Amino acid sequence: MAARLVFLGRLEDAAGCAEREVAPGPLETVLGTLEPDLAVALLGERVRMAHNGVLIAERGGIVLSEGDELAFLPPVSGG
Amino acid sequence: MAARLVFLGRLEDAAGCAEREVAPGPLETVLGTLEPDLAVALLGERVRMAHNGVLIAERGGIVLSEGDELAFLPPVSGG
Amino acid sequence: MASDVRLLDARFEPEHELAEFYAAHSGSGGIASFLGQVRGQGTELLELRHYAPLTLPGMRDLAQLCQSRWQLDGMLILHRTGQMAPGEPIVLVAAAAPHRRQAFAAVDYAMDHLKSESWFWKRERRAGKWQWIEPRPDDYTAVQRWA
Amino acid sequence: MASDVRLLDARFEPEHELAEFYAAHSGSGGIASFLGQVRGQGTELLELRHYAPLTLPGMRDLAQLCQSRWQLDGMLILHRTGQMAPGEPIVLVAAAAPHRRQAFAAVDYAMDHLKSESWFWKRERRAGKWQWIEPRPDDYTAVQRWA
Repeated sequence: MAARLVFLGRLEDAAGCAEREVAPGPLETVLGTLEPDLAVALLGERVRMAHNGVLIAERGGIVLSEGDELAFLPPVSGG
Repeated sequence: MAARLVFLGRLEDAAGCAEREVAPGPLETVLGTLEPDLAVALLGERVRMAHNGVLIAERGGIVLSEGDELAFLPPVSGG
Repeated sequence: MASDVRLLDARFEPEHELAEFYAAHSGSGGIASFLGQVRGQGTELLELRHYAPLTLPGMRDLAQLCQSRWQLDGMLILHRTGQMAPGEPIVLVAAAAPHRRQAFAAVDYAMDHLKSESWFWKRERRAGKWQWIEPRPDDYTAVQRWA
Repeated sequence: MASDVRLLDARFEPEHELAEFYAAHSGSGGIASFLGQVRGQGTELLELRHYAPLTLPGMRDLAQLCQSRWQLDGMLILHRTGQMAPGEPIVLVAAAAPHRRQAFAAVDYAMDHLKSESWFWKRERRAGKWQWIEPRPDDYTAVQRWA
């Protein structure tokens, strides 16, 4: 069972899809398997992340296990 | 045909009625025919007047003709 | 801009009035509204008196003022007169505008001015006794925000 | 306080929702509301995406925050997701309170926070092309008023 990346808002366009399965592992390793442009967009300063539905404050040290979901959340625009 | 005084809000209680017919004439004369307490209440600083439905800025020189209406408007409390 | 300003001497249904206003302004970005109702807490009856030559014209001027002050697609101002029981609607104000802040501000402004500068006099019956309500100091504070 | 917070994936009728809210809060002195709708002006379709694990919980937190910040009798927050045509309702917020200013402030606050701090992403189709909408600088300005 793989881990899953979820792309919200304009990151969906950058990824070309709303989500993607990836091999589990440390976040840096996972990002290294993506297109470089996409990896850069995902690491944008205003992009937040949620690991298994929980917002994370620190980007360092994230490791994706099997079945994990990591969502990339660009600035919102609701209402 | 007489002139008419109209009492709004708490001035209606002071007058004991919502309106009263009076003999035409200068306002001072008209007020002189009323109960002193009522006359004092009508001349309260925060009471405005409308002569034939038009607010008047200056209290001086008002003369009531036959058929005229003079309304006394205490501070409002709407909404 | 279409504005709908009415003085009502019988109970009205705010949800129906607002439904019509919504239907008339489906093209507007935002519609803000405020409904004021008679509170219970010892009040048996509320009565609102007005002075016909001034009250409705004053409400129309208020709608006009809102219109000149903000960019609006439409404005609704309904106000009751006469006697009302607790729970009955007293006033309904709504504004439709391209932008949210404009609609909000217009309703807020209209309510502040209806409270402290429109020609209404309010009295209430508590324990069988009628008493005139004086304007509250914070009604004046509210309206001065706009000066 | 009862709050009613819903994320809706199909069209809703704001007038019916508000009628129910009015009926549930006839004892409140005032009920303020705001309805946001899809504007036309070249927009063919609007789409709102959300992130399920965060969006509805965030809206519930927002209602809770309003409740702790103001004295409210009830609060309603409805927000659409999915695709909407011009004229369709996007968001409806209402607050019932003993006092007018409390109801107003709660709706104003909730709208500012839904706009700039809730987990929604908006895109629109113009001339056949979809484009993501970036938050507007004045959405941030609006929300900073409450800091």
